[in-house]
Amino acid sequence: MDFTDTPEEAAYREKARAWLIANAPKQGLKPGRDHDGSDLAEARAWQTKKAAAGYAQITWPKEWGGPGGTPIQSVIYAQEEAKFAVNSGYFLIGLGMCIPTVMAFADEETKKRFVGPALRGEEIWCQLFSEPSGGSDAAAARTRAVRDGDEWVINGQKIWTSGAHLSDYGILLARTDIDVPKHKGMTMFWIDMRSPGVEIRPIHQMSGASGFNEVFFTDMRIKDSQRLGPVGDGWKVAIVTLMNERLSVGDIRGLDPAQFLRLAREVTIGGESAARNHAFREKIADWYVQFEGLKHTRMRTITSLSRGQTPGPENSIGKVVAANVAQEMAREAMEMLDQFGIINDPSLAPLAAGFQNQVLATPGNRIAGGTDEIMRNIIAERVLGLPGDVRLDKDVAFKDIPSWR
Amino acid sequence: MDFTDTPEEAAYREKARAWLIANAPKQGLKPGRDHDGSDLAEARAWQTKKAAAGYAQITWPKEWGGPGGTPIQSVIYAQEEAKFAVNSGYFLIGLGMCIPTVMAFADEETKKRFVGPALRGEEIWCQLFSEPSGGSDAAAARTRAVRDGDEWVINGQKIWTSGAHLSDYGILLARTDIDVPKHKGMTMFWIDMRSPGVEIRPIHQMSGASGFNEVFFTDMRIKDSQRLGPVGDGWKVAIVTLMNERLSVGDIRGLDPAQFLRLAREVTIGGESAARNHAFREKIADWYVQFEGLKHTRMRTITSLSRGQTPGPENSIGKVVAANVAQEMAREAMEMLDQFGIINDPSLAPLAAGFQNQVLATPGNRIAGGTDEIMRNIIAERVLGLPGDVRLDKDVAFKDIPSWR
Amino acid sequence: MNFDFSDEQKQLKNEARRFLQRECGPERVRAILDHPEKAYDKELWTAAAAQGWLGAAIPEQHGGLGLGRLELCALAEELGRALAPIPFGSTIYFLAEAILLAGSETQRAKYLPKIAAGELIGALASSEGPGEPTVASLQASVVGGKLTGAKLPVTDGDIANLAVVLAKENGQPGLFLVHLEGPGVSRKSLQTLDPSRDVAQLTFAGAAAEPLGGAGEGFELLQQILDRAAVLFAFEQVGGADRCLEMSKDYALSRYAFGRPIGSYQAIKHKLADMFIKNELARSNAYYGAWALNAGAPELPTAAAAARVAACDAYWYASKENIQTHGGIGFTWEVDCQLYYRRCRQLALVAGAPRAWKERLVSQLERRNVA
Amino acid sequence: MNFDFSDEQKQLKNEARRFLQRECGPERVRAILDHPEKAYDKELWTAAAAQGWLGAAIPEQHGGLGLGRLELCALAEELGRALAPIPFGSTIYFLAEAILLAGSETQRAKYLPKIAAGELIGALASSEGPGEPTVASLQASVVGGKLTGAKLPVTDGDIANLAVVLAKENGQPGLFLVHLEGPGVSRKSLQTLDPSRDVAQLTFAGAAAEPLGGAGEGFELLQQILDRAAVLFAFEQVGGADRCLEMSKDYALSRYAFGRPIGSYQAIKHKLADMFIKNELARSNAYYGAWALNAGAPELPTAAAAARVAACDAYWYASKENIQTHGGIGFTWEVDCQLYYRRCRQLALVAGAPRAWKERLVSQLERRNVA
Repeated sequence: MDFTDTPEEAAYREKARAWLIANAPKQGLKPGRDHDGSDLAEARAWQTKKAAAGYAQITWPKEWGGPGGTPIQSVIYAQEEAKFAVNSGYFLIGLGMCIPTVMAFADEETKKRFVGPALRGEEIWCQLFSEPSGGSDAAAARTRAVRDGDEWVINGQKIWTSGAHLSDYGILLARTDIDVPKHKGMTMFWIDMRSPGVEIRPIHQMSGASGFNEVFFTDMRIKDSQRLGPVGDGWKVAIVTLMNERLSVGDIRGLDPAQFLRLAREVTIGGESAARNHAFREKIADWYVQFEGLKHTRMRTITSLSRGQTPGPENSIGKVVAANVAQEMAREAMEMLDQFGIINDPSLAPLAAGFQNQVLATPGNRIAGGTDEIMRNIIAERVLGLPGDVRLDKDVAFKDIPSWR
Repeated sequence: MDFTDTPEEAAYREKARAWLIANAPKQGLKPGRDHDGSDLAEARAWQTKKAAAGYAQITWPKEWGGPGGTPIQSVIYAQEEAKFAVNSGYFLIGLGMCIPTVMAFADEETKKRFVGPALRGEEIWCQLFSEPSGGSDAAAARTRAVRDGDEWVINGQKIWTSGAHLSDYGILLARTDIDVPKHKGMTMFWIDMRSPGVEIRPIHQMSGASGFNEVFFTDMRIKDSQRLGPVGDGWKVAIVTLMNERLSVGDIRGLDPAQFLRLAREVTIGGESAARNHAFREKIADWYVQFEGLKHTRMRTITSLSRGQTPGPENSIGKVVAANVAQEMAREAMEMLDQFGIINDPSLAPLAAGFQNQVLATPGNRIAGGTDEIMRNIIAERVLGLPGDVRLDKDVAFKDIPSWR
Repeated sequence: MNFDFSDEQKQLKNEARRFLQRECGPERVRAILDHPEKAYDKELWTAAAAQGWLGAAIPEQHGGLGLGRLELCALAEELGRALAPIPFGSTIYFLAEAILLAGSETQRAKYLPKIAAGELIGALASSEGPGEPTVASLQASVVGGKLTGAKLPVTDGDIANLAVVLAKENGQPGLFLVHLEGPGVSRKSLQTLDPSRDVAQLTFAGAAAEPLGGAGEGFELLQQILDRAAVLFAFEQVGGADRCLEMSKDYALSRYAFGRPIGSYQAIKHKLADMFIKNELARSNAYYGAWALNAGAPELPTAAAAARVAACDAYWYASKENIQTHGGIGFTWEVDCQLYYRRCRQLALVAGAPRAWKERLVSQLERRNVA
Repeated sequence: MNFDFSDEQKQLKNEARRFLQRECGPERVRAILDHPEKAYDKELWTAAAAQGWLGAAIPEQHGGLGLGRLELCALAEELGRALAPIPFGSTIYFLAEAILLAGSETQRAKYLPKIAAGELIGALASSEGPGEPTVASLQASVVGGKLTGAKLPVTDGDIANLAVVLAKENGQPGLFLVHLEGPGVSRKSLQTLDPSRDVAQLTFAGAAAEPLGGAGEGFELLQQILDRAAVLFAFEQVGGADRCLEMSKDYALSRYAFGRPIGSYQAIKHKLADMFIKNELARSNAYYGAWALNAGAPELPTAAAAARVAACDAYWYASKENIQTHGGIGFTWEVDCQLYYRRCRQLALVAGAPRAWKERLVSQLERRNVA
């Protein structure tokens, strides 16, 4: 057990740092970037540079344009890059989920066509799984794909498609048979987001952000060669995609307990610094321990990866813990300020209203990418081996499953 | 809305108080009585006295030996009695649940035989519903009652029977038909706990107490006239019993937040009184608000009762809240004392080790009389009208329902 | 003993609910939320005055209906449930209560009839920045009847005519009534987490200030006003929290996942049961506060603190878990969950953060323990 | 970077688990719990010495195996999992660590071999009553090499041969080694919430005391010993908490209600998921603490505090919800749930309550922030 770099790791870190200093833009991007597209050109340029230097998708083999590095190198680079004001967020879904799915299920020609441009940030991908009537139930897709000769005709609607408005391509889970049980009647395709028959509408979130979209399909026609995997095997393909999601080790976003402590030192309660108040101090300790626990849990996962083991869904704990702690911490920070806490003008509120914005953003963090409840189900079923819920929709033809009252 | 007595209520309170001063024993019983039977003789004498003076079962009509009083009078008397060291606990289950069931389903002769002696504390009753394989599922009773002419032969086992070792009679839920679905094959009886074929074994609890029992039946024979309600209607009768349980408005037992505050004033942390520590102060406030909320919720229930309305299962919130707060409060109190908190010798530990004992007792409070989980189910289903759980045991013959892996 | 509203009070409440269902749907709240230039719903404010709500607890001799505080509590619950975007709390719980508590006979006669008629909007200006104001931190000061200083945030500060201001005079903290339309007053709108309610910064540069209550009593009177307001706001919070539970329940019954309603899953059932538990605890504490407020009982400080702490906790849980129960759709701008989440934050801070009330509650318990 | 035990360490751990499954089943724990006259399991203690566990982290020159602290952490997890009723923590985490930290070469040479051989049982005597000892509250004192005062509670105080005692000398707090079998020492067993472990009051009336470490360094050294012990106890706690989760899972899979396993209900599934979450957070914090301890890193005070806070929280949740998952049967004397619940309480207090560690953790963060 060693939380410090080996000599080889230290050397890699030094090399990466030197490269970043030489190449990362000097001017910082705005903090709390919300992937609104305003910095897309810079982000693309940065991704191209990274790919050329062998710092994009560090664990990918040389064959696919990566440097064939180790998971630990990937972590080291990420730690160092985080100190610079660059944004790689636009490419996460494409490189972390869509392209690995393409790599696993497309023909050689298709792979050759798409892997490179995605790696270099030239093309952005999105993942079209969720639907309005589905919610936590991704297998409830109702978007229909009907075969017409060598083509498929797509009609339906997707929702919560992150980055659809900026994407060039997407992978689409569609229903190709409604007379078999739900998990058996789906097929996966890749699509061109600029095809006729695709309409993208941004979703206005309560936090003000709008990175998610609704995507409508009206008689969109695609070739059968765009199919990923056999007809009817869409759910199996989707599981591969979602497994890749779980492997991508994300960072905790938002303010941390140390920043709460910093705020407390600036606020006076009853003539005394809020940082002296033991009620806050106990909470800071509780939150810190949870954040640290998550950080070290991710490190344990990376150790597994670097030993060639497949990490389990243990990583599911990250989102549940981080989102809930972030929400409670933000509420406490607001309330520490007393009446003043309601102000979210960044020029007036401490930390540029960071905690106030976090109050508004965290309800979404507890939902997007799997609700708290679904994450606990996953832990209970896949980690602990407890039985699945009683399913009334398993052996029924899809068309006979009730969806709304 | 008025939280003070009306003139009539004040007069009743005055009368009750005067009677209590004149009649309640001068010597206090030991605190934290655990119904171990050691004070049973005194308790019986007290119950007899109460019944004669019209202070037992105050809302019962004169016909059944009560004074025909109001629910509010009942509360007033209970408030005043609580200031004296008397114990009415032995008779709660009999008078609150069993006798009302007898009143509702037995013939006139049986009612006449049992109501008076129970009221006067001469006879104690217990309720024989739970079984080892049943747990939260009271309708899973496996104890068999097989008809033999004008008699029934009982074989099986009950568990968690509160006070069985001190009881003269009991009401017994038994399975009379295993070929119909579980809710339809049961029948209710009253039984003499001293019949041949009844064996009672106390259950040793982790807290050291043993007020619960296992009760074994081996070829116990009872008369068909001991049947309460029709054959096969046992579950309907049981629901009446359990409804009466819900109506009996219980008090929160154990130490309260004010006592925690008192303890904090005696303990010094880092040179300062623990009572000055804001972490404790916030928690005390949180607990106090919950205890007060429960107290006033009970008062709202009593107001409903006194207006002739049937209070709903809202009272189910009481046990969940009180047991969980009591457990956390006890843990905090232990930890306030630092290393010393582990000592539970009543001559050394503050408040006669009250909080340490509460750490040991509260896990039971969260289970007995319905687990936290069952209480939340009850609230969700009966108060909020949410759907019941998916039931795999509803339309299946009882004998075909799996019970253990 | 009687722990419920009377039939007449319930009838008033039911009428208010029906009225607000008609006149104050979510679209009316959104009309303020989505338009920063609109500070409140004027039409609804006029209607509330016409209903007699503004004068409900104002004595008949001063143009009110002379009902009790219980009636005001009943109305508050409905206003909270409907998220009414009007300066009701600022005007009634703060200004009217301050005048009833500390005003001279002249001040009562001068201001109360106007309040009852809907001609006067009030505000409470105590805060001057992050954290609670204290004797040591208080900067606003009155010299020769003229007020100087800045107050922020002031709820309804953009639209109020008359503010209760905490300021020092001769080094002594006092309360003052200040006409905000007079000279020496400037206002600046502030951006907050709940744009369906108005908040401003008030800057005073020699504004005329008339004393309200005795010199040096500023913090004591302020606390008494907050005690009263805490109970009334608690009813608004209970009303909002109950509406969140209803929304969650309705959604959980109609939304299906994996072939059955999400309300049939224990994760959702128990979440809603916990909402119910917290709401009931908040309601019961609020009732006790209402009694203490109405009866002028010495238990008011404790009862008000308990009512506020329980109400803040319940509304927070209900409004955030209401979003969670709705899933992704609950997080969109178009769905009403956000309106309650925002208002929950506004109500938790407008009369001081719950943290401060917990401290006050325990102080009261200590006093009682000693006595 | 490497955030896991090595294969050799895992092998040691697996062997320890198999050994303890054989030699330390619940019946061995109950043999102590049910018999107040028995303070510990002597046979197991001898066996632990024979396995080399007592000397695992003691240098070879002093009769130990000279392994690192990581090996000790691996053993601690298994001992905690098995609820081993032996004075391992008192002897190894407290006494041996104290001597390794502050002992002179003579003291090391004199005591460490005996500890490794299982000939010496240790104890830490710092507490003198409710609350944490402070410079101001400390009463025990040493004059002319003789100790006077009372210490309670002292874990393993009935059976220890050598205690590390916090006392004042010339008004300066220091640590002292005191032979408990010498004159001037009396012991009295104390009744505690976890009778499977021994606790006593020690009264000293002129007992011989030899200084351990420098004069005036008592509290500083005590805190360093506690930092080390906190990490090791955290592994015992993680071991116990994980066993609780396993018990709950096994029961939830085999127990049926309403025709299906209780583990198929979300109320139970999510409870067990929460146990898993807390246990993983505790384990990850403990690993970081183990690294800091083993590497002698300056992060140890923060890492130890985080490990202890997370471990106390996880074990409390796991041990209480394990009872809850079992329902009524889990609350009986015969079922083993209670053993973990009691031990959870013992471990949460033996090295100081988590509350104090939270304070220490935040103090460390403040120091880091300033630096």
